[in-house]
Amino acid sequence: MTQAIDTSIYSAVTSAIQAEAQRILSEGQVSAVVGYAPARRKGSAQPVVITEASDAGKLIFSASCVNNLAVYLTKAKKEIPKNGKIGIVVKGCDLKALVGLMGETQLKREELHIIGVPCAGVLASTFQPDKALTTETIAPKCRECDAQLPQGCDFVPPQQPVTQALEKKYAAEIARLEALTPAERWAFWKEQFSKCIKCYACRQVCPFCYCEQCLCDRNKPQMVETSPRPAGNTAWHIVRAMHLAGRCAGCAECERVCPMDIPLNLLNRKMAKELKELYDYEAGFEIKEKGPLSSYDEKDDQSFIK
Amino acid sequence: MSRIGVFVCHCGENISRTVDVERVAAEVGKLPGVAFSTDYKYMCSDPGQGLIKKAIREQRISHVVVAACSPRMHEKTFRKAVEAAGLNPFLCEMANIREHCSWVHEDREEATVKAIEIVGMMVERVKKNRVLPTITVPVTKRSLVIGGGIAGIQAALDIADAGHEVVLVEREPSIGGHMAQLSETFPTLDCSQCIMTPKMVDVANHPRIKLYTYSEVEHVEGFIGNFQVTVRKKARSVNEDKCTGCGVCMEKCPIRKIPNKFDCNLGTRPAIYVPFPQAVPNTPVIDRENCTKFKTGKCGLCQKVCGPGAIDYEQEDRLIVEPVGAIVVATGFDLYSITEKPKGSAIKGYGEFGHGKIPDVIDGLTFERLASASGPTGGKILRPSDGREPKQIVFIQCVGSRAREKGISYCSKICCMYTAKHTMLYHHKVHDGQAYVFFMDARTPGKNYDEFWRRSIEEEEAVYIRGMVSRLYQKGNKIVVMGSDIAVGVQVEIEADMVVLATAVQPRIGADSLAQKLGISYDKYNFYSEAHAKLRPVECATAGIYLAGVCQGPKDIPDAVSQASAAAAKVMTLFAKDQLEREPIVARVREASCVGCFACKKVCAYGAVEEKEIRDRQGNLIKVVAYVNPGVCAGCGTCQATCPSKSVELDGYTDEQMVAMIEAL
Amino acid sequence: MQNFISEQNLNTLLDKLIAAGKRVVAPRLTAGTVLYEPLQKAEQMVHDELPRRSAKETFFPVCEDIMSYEKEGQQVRLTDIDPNSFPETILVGVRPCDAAAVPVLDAVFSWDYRDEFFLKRRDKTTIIGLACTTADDACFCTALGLSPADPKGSDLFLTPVEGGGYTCETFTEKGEQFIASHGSFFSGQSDAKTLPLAQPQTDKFDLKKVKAWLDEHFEDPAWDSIATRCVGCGACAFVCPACHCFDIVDEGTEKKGKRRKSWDACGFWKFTHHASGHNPRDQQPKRYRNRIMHKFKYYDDKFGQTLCTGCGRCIRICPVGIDIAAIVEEISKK
Amino acid sequence: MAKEKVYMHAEKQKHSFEPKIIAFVCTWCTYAGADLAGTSRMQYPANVRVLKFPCTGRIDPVFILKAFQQGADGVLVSGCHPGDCHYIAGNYHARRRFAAFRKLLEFIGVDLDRLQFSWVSAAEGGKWVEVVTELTERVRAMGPMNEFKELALDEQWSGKLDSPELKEAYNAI
Repeated sequence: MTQAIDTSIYSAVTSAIQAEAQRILSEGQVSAVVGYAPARRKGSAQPVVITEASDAGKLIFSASCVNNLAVYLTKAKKEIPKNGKIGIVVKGCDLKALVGLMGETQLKREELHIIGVPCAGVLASTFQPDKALTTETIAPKCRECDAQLPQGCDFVPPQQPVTQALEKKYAAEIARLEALTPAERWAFWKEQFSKCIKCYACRQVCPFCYCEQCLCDRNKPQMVETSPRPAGNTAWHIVRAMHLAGRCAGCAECERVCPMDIPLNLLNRKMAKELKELYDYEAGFEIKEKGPLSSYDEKDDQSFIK
Repeated sequence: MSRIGVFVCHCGENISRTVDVERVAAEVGKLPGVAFSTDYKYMCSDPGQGLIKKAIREQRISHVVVAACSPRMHEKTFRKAVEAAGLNPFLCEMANIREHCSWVHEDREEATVKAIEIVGMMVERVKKNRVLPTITVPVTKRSLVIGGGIAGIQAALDIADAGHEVVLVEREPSIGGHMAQLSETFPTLDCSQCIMTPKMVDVANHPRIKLYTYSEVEHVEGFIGNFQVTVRKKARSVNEDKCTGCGVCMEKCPIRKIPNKFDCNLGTRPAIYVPFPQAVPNTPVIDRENCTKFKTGKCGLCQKVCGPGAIDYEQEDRLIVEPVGAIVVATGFDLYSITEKPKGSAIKGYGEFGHGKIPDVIDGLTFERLASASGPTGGKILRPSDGREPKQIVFIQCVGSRAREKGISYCSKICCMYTAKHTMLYHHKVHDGQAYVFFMDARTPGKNYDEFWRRSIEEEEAVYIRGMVSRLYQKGNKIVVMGSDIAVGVQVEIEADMVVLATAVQPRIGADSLAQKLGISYDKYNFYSEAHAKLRPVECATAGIYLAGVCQGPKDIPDAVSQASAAAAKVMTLFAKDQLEREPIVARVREASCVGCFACKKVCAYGAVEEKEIRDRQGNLIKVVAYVNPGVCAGCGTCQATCPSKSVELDGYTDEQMVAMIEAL
Repeated sequence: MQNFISEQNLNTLLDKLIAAGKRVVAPRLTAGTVLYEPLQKAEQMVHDELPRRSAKETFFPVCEDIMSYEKEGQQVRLTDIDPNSFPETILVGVRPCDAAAVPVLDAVFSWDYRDEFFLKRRDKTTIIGLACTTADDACFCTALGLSPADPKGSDLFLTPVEGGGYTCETFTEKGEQFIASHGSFFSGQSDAKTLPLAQPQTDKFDLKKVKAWLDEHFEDPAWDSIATRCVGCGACAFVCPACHCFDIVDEGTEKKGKRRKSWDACGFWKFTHHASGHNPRDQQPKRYRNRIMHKFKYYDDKFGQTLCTGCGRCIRICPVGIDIAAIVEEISKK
Repeated sequence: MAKEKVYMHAEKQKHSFEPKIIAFVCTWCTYAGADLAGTSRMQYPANVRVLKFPCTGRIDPVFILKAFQQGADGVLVSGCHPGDCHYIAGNYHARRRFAAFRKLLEFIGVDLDRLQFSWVSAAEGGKWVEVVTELTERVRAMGPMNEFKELALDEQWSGKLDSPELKEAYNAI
């Protein structure tokens, strides 16, 4: 049964974000604030970079503030002026990505002013941004969120999100696929990957795809076929999932932005699940110097090795 | 366009018996890029190699594939041949059609088809091979030796005698280490000081040894052949250039009751002191913690009595940078103290033996000081508590060692022998005394070692009891030792006057932090790890750093000296050439696409990856990228497989080469 | 006058065409997403949803082979693709915004170089348009002078009527021929009223004014504020009915492989990346500027048309909410 | 005993399908182990093609993917036993990497019976023979790995060609 999700705190959160942005910009603590602003379509929001305190009133937080803004701070995005400290508005899931980027020496904590958002959830898709947030329209990642209140930020509005336990869709879907035969799983992914048109939206929004030259854009040697055909598409998504294994923080932006509705986050969640089981690793709010695939333990499982 | 030459070997009949070599040569000759292909009876023979050289010259061959045995057998042979003909040796590859084909298959057709495919793979690979110039690294022919015990002294003397400068750094005010504390040494019972002090003097007088005592290694940068070592020379408060070592300052110092660490706190020393009379250098140091001048600002007596005016209260620590090409680590050991648990130690104490509580329960090193002619008792075995001669003495072996449940599972190796020695020294000095030894096993491999041990029982009348001591307590003037004799199966109780514990040998406290400065690895006990337990026992995995003595694992004096000389030999091998040459199979970073995530650095076991700043012409920092030091890189390629953007490539095993092989299938 | 077809007749006709070996392409559900794809059965056709990708791939495939090569010894064997082998296709249920883009594509693919791959496929395709009954606030065809009932680009155009079925108009010889060959499925005039059509809200843009501003403002701070947020994916170009840039790559091994032509997008960093390493469009706003310039200025300069039909797809799918309608409206007000 | 006999005196059997097996091995342990199998004249199926790497740490998961795409029916990755790595820890890193990668492939629908990992030391010629023989026989029984091959021929609908000649030319590739 569809139930509404309580997002009543978002207007108070919006005011708090505006006040904080106004303060840090006017006090000269930061050179810019990356946040969300409303756009033309009803209920819509889009990423915005403000550099003037007088623009702080443009910032909002709503259920259509889906983007993980961490992507704007990575090397792959050179457009944001990175002079001095930058303010950024993050949900708990986005903050995990920031933390991951710090562990990979892409960001320095002292160069950020992090405005954390108490979050009750956001929309799964913004094709229709004016939809109300309900148990139907909420993003699947929010159904299994453990980070409604970001920790370790410079500022978090005091509001407490009202949350309710929802069925974990990724876990259920992973379990469903795991129960299939390899041939059935292959058929499932083949159909999904065949839709892919290699628009690379998944890569471009991913905070961890910060490589200035993607391995898959290489042609000497060509590790992955670039043309949008089933073979190259499959290779691309396998390689991407592997590169994100142990790094992905679970913002699920890849899946949200996929114009072909490929359930990409399933791959990332599956890998996260395996790495949790194998090496007790999970993305979180604590900066870790080494990820599970850049470290080892002499006693690691090797039951699969003859 | 490459002009590849393929040379198929019959290996007598080893290959041609199962593989149709003529057909292999003919089929491979049709592959795109192959300009010449032939077969020959013995390709590795002189005429065979001549065939290759001739083809390179006459057929303008640009790349070579030799289809023969395993590259582990003859890769070097053929690469040399190719080089002799003017090609870069790394443009030659071997296709293994013997070990991996003709010898393991019987069906001629199958084996021939497989051989053609194997050669085809190598043809595609060699097309992508690049000219790799030999890597040369300049070598600074000076060495650093850390630790002035017998191992460090030996290594320093050997290297210096070979004509190279040595910087010897010792933490204590004098070199000598533990060996200087010993009385007599097994298995010959020669006086330790008699054989040690001349070597110490040699060090002091050696024109090529620069000695820093009362100094520590602060910081190490660089790599094999090119280290920059920062040494902290602690303030001695005595000007070494002016001091003549007359000793008047020590005589006049009013503070006299400071326990002497060199004598295991059995004797005392003044606040300005040399640790022992034969110290090298014979320059005192002021113990600022105990000196009245430093504590209250008054006194200053030593300065007043010092003729040459060497006393300098204002002296400060100095940091000195020494460029060196190699480092020998010889930091030695500490005895596991069962009274004072070292900070952070995972080892559980042995409270039951009363060490630290019962004054006449002492460790082996303390016994050495008691037995030493230069010790606090002048060589008489006397009880620390009342100065009486002990008539019944109990030695307990394996205290700490080989006790997994207490945290140390290794054998300390020297205790069996020194305990045997102690029983002898005791017997020599206390003729009417009786020595008992509780032991688990006697481990006496070594030249004249077992004979020595037997002598302690057979001639020197020590009573060996196989079993453990369960309890020990003070009863009036005596120490009651209760244990079991498992050989006979009875409980034993001895009323002893003194108990000597053979406590475990362990690495110096702080060995781990030095290892981190050096970038070398260490085990869970903090013993430094050698590069290979059997075949590279004196080298660290980090190139240019070598190990000597107990810092690598428990050993006795001859072993420590042997390892020190071996380490010195390794250093001399390194110094034999002006340039360090190495196989150019090393990783290289493509700075243009490196995003500086340093995943490579995280997985590099050799510390070969450094951070490099890229700046524009105005000097503004553009980005920080990885840099692989070719002098340090071992060429495993783990970095490349880890790099998300494939911005680091292992020469000789590039993605292009490996993918070309896969695509040839 | 045969200008009506019932829903049932349409389905029967399509099934008959499919059975006859014709390729019938229409909106249908594929792995959870509505796309223009070949039907196996007429009933698969989805009538009330704008497909996620446009209909352009019928003539301009996502990826197609244009040649294959094989090396044998020192010889190389090349095999060309024969454009005559392209299948005859009925593209049905095409939205006006998708159909209107077809003449726009025709212009560029037959201009200085006649692209046989596009033109042959185009030639072999009959386009049956379908009027829209729904629209959302991303739709803006009306702002560009088109409408939910605009037959531009269609050979045949269907408009749904009350009580089911469609009125049908022909606009080309191909359309007339189609009715002539399948006359039995069509009937005479019905008096049924057409269903209420969709009414996108946006007012008509003053495209002259937009172009005039673009003519003068290649360099302008506005580009930064418009597109700093752009993350540089190709989603907008790939769902666009009018974008037509493509890349040609050789894929395969040393021994054999293919030359392939596939969609490309000006949003990609790689799009203008030179072999030297230099990139004239080194920042994302410059790349996005090209998208707007191409659509509302360059294409107009060359072909007198706008390279946008207002389908709103790029607005809906943009990961960072870039709204081309809002941008053009803003420019028109400058 | 019986097992060894099979390897040493393998009766020549003709099979309708001979799988293509690609082995990625490290040079110090497994390559040397395979050499030892040769010098000991052990016999094993001729299906395996060996690619030598300095260390298992160098083996990129993409190579495994590439091998399947290039038509491998089975893939073997083999290196030094834990603790024996010539490069200290390359095999430890590889172990984690492949533990993760095989889970990913399994999730995508690759039958893991086609992907074998092993530690074969320079002294284990016999183990090399055992590993290669077992994998070859298992994969032979499974039949060809068609998934990637079919995928390589698959096209988006709009790029598909129907002419029989072209199809034939295509299938040949």
